Amino acid sequence: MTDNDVLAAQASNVTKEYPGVRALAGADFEIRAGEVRALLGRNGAGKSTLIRMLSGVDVPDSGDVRIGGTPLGDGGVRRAAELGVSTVYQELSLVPWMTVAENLFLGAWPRRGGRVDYEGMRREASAVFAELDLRIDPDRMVATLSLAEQQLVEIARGVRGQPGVLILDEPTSALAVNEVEMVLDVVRRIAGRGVAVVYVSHRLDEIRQVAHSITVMRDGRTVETVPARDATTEQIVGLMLGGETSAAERPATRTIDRTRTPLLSIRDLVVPPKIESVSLDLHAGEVLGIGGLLGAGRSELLRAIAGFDPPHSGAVEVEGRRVDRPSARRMKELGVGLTPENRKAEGIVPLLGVDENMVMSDFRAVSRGPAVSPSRVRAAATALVERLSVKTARPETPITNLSGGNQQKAVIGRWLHAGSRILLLDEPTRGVDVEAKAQIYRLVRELAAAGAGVLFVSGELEELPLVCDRVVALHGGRIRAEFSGPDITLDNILAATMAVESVEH
Amino acid sequence: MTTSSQQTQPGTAASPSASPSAGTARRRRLNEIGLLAAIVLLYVVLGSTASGFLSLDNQLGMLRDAATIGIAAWGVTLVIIAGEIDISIGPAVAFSSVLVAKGATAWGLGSWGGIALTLALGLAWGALAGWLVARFTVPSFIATLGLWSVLGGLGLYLTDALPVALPDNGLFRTLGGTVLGLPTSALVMLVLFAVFAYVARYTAYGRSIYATGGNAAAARLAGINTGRVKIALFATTGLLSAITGILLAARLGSGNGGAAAGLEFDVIAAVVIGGTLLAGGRGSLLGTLLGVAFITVIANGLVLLGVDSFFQNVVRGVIIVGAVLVNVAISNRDRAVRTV
Amino acid sequence: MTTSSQQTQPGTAASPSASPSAGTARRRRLNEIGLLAAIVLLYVVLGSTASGFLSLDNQLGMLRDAATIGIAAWGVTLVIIAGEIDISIGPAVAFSSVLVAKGATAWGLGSWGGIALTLALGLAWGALAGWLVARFTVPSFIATLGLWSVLGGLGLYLTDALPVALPDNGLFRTLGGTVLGLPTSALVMLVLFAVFAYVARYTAYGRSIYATGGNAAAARLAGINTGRVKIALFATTGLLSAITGILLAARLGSGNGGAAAGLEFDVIAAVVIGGTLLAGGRGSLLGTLLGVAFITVIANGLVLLGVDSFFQNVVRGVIIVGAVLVNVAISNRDRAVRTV
Amino acid sequence: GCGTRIGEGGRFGVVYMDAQGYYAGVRKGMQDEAAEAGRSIQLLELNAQGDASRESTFVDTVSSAKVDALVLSPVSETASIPAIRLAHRSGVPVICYNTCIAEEAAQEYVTAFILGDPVEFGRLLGDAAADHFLAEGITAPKIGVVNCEQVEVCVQRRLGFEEALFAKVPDAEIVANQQGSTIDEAVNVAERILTAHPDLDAFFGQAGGATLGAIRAVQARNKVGQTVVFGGDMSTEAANALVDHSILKGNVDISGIAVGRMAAETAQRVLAGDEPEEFVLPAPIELYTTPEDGQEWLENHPDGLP
Ligand SMILES: Nc1ncnc2c1ncn2[C@@H]1O[C@H](COP(=O)(O)OP(=O)(O)OP(=O)(O)O)[C@@H](O)[C@H]1O
Ligand SMILES: Nc1ncnc2c1ncn2[C@@H]1O[C@H](COP(=O)(O)OP(=O)(O)OP(=O)(O)O)[C@@H](O)[C@H]1O
Ligand SMILES: [Mg+2]
Ligand SMILES: [Mg+2]
Repeated sequence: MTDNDVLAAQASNVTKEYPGVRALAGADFEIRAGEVRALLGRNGAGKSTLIRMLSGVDVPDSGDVRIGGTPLGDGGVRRAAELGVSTVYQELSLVPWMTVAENLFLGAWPRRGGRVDYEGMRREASAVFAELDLRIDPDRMVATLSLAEQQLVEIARGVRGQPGVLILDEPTSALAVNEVEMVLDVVRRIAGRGVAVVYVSHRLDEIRQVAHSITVMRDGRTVETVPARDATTEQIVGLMLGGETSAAERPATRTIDRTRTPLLSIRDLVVPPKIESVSLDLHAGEVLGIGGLLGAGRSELLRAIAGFDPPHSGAVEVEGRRVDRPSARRMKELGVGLTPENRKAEGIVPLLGVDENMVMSDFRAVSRGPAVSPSRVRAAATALVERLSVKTARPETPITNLSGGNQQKAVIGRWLHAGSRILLLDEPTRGVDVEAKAQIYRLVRELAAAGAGVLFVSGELEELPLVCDRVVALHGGRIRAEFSGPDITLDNILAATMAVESVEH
Repeated sequence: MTTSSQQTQPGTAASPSASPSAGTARRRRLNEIGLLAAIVLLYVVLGSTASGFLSLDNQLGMLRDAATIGIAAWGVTLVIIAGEIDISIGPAVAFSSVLVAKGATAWGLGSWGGIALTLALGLAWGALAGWLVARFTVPSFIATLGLWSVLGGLGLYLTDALPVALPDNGLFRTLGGTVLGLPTSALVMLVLFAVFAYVARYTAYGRSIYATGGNAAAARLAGINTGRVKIALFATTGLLSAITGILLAARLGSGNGGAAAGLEFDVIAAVVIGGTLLAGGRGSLLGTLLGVAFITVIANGLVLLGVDSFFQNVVRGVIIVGAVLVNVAISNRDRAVRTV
Repeated sequence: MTTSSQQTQPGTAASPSASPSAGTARRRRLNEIGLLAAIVLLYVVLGSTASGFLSLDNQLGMLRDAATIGIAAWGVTLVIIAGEIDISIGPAVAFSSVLVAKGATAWGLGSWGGIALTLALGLAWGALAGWLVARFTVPSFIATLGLWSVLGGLGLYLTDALPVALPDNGLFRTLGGTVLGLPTSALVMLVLFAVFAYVARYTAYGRSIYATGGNAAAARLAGINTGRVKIALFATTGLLSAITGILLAARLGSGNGGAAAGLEFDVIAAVVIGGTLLAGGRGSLLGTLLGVAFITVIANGLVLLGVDSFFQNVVRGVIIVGAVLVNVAISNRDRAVRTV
Repeated sequence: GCGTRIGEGGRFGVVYMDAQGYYAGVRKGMQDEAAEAGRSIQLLELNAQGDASRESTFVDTVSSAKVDALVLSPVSETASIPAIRLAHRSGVPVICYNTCIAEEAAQEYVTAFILGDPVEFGRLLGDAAADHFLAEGITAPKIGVVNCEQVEVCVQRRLGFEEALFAKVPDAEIVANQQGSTIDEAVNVAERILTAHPDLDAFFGQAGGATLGAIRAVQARNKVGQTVVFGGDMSTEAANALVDHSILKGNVDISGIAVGRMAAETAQRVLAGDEPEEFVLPAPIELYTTPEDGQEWLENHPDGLP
């Protein structure tokens, strides 16, 4: 165990440039053993880049990285690991067709007599899980785990090697409240053992729960480090934005005409295995939040409504007319648009420009006769970029050059282009920074005000009150409760999604 | 407001100052310009060293050779852009040449009937392969390997490896000969090039192909029927193979089950040399056109220089890998996408 | 506490009740059991319809035939598991047979010298291809297509397509003959199978291959040198091609630049029929062993049943696609990951 | 009946060297002969497509299945020896046609060799070509060869051709010799030869594909009347060209059907214990030069099998 006065990890005046982007511009960072340090900053502030430097994935252009006093040099991941750095990266990095145990020891499989020792590996894996109080069968294929379980396996892997520095890059962005609790618990325990923990997250309240201090990054620099306990939201957001504030506020309550035929009506929809029976109405001008634990089946519900997973039974009605066999194509024609929860894997088309990414939902609208007209594409894209305030140099810039929040706006723009009036937004703010989140809330409210109906799904239940007119809680495949107006509080939603008994009668 | 925050945001969107899309386009053009330069260089070198290279006859002959690769290459370009592959071209062309000859003679359909039958069947087996790929997620390498084996076997089986004579009439003479002094097959190639370049660039279908190859899941969620796109793509290459087979039969005066052996590799090489990503999502027909020209000129030059016909394969292998290396180098420099 | 929260947690961790890992293993075994059943069925059918099929000689002959596909297939299985492909096997085998013959005779290295030279060069060109793939991200299809063309051309060029006689000595007679009543090549195949099965399952290198194919980025972050893994893999298939070439030369008494044409497709077909995912990350050597057996038995049966040799290609194409269809169906049912 | 397995009524293993129509004639000859002899013989066939390893696999299989005879056109003089030795040692009588293995080994393992002598083949054609040039008054003809010299017989065909030609027309010159064994290859090669030598007087096509390819190239390049073709292997197309007589002036053929008949007959004699005394059984070599020859061939071969 390291002495409390020794710096567990240190980066001084580190710079890093990627083609066309200055990701780090002289960042300084220090962390001591036993400390939990949160790293905060907007999308693209350089958090992940700094972490890549600390864990040896990339070498800085200039500056110095030391682990436990020893310079890392260009020793790479292996050297960093030897020095006791263990990292859980932002993107899931498990091998799907290997067992949990093998993933836990990826690249460092225990050997006996020269051969991989599966028995020992299984034993050690069980021990690690037992210690973290996790119940995951080490023999399961990772591909059969839920996203949350996969994330927990990754964290277990990070903890396994008795690291001196544990780095967690947004470990909770895919997790629901109770699982977040498990992660925070693990972090506290690890820190208690004297491990230095670097914790990246966009969720302020969980940072307050677990971190000792917060380092804010902006434009590739570390701006300031403040004690976590005293930091106010305004202060932190101010540091992140460099002066301006744009914290999201509770929207003004609007009256929604519920006497008219709803835009979308779901009756007794059954989508095995998760959705047992769901009915709901979505009116024009309404933002309807769907609360639920991770794995409650909200994504499945949205996909079924959009026609991607055919429901087992039940009815879908659009503006009062029943849709007999909802196919993806039919639902799109009826004005339903779904933005997926996994933006990178299912949302954007990386090699294409922002313009193409938006107009791909409807080429006819930008065609002249049979031909797609470049000038119309440009016009349509420019209009959307303006309407959504997508921050991009030009409409034809490759979408991968945009920050996560702006990519998300472009994906939403895709459905505005198609003229969709019923928007199904699945985790539209996942992995998006505070400011971009506020912009997305505002955008959603504006779209609703313009007559659209929005189903809004988020794992961060605390954002539902900020954007929804009404919230239903999904649990056990059914809608268990409904809240509107001032009743939309985190406590209420949480209670409905977790403590089943209290709601059911 | 967003406007103000836009000014403050640094790295991501605003700063890659020299507009990145312009950069991409420039780099992509770099690849095409490089290829063009290489072709010009080949012309200069071969023109001064290989006797007869610059003669009109030889130039027209090269155009005709190019057609054999090119027509199928237009379709395969789109297939590869969509993230798939088609290795069935050679046997499909040979089998088509047999079909048209048999149809026009032994099966008594007449010349037009034989042609129609061949085109229809080409479309059909292509669509079948596409259906296996789209509906059952059979890897396209395997689906078209199956076609490769089946069509190659059928072409020889139906004919006992004997050439099947075509009727000697004006239609086939025209198809195998020239129109306005240009080889008919070259004309067909150029017309189809225009059609495919237009389709790829200016139709919803063409744009859907790029989206499908770039990210199939996203394309599907955006309402693009990627399954139908794939079926259409493979049906198209089936049709193009049939066209190539008909033109080849007309040129040879007979259908031959063993013809066009290894053509699939030339076609894929031309497409990839032309800068189309084997992983899908990116590529252009202009690039493929240059790739076809490059391969044709080299093949022609090697023969005229009297290079041993076996050694030509060695040269060709080195050139394919070399050209792709250059492409990879160019497009790697261009990539801002992260790897981790 | 975590314990309590875990109890309240519904779907994710606890509920997929009938342990899915058991399910996966069972399904994977299903594929292998299916293949085994198919082979047994073939034996019953052919044993009762094709005279001579069950004779000891024929069984030993099949073992020897299997070796030609099998030895290379072990290496290609690992290459495909790592997410790459190698289509150079056929020409590489032919060229190796030429090398060993030339080395042992014309180049005066003696029999052992010729063998050593061939093995060393096989390793070298494989490593070269692997280096292009690992270092320059040339797609492996292209890198090995280049090898295919270069080695195929060289083999014929060096020999003018004429066979190069091997010295007629005990060493080559043994290699081309039998040891303890079993064909030597079959023995080599079986020994190598044991080695490869062990390496794949029980060595860090073997597990690194699965990790590389399953998620290359993750493997790299875990400190696995995926570049080195790939170079080693292609070097291995180069070596295995060389071994196959030497055994083939010993069997034919000469090196032949045109031998083993199309072998690469048989090898890939065997691997894929054996259940290895063409997309990488998943597969087993046992599956490949069964795939090799399946293909060999069918080829043998078709001959003994007197099926036209061209038509055999048709049958084979249908069977490859059919087998892969079944595999895809089995593993799709099993997949928890959605494809959208 | 149900009880008998396929092939129990007697069977031959047959190897065709590559994918040429000639071998379809051989098969027909064998089947005709067997049918006339009142036997239903099953043929286990392989088209080796020029690949010695494929041939070896097949010969192993049929040897261990103990076919009644192996009738083959070996892919190679040397590379085919081990397979044939195995067949011989397995007690399967081996009969070569068209090609065979090296002399010494052949004497040991092969019962009979049905051969249309390739040198003679070339000589006949060279002679016909020489006569043509002399009749046309061309004393120094330029000749392009489209070859199939990846097989050894083709080399011998050229040697015979040159021998006969130079004997009568000493100033003749072979200006190009390139490989083009399949018709599509051959057209390309022939066209390129015409590009390099626009004043070419004649093509010598060493086999069927080469000959037809050369004819098409002359047509495509509008050299009809200037460049003529002498070639090998009859087919419906070649016969038609001969009838037309504007390009193809002479064609030499060893009838596949005749060879097949001889092979089947020899095999049955061997099985009956009546081994032929001569090792080499000469197959008839036919020279066709006139339109009438072509017409006659067409009438005798309505199904086009040579
Ligand atoms: N490998 C790379 N190639 C090119 N640009 C990169 C690469 N990695 C990061 N960048 C760029 O560097 C900048 C900083 O990115 P980084 O991932 O560190 O941000 P972050 O603070 O982690 O953001 P987020 O909150 O979205 O995870 C961004 O503009 C990003 O696009
Ligand atoms: N084994 C897996 N492999 C890949 N992705 C998975 C896997 N399991 C879950 N996911 C992804 O993670 C998401 C969340 O997982 P889960 O199935 O638990 O939630 P869900 O049913 O979508 O519920 P909700 O949307 O309410 O969180 C899924 O929608 C899916 O996209
Ligand atoms: Mg990050
Ligand atoms: Mg979800």
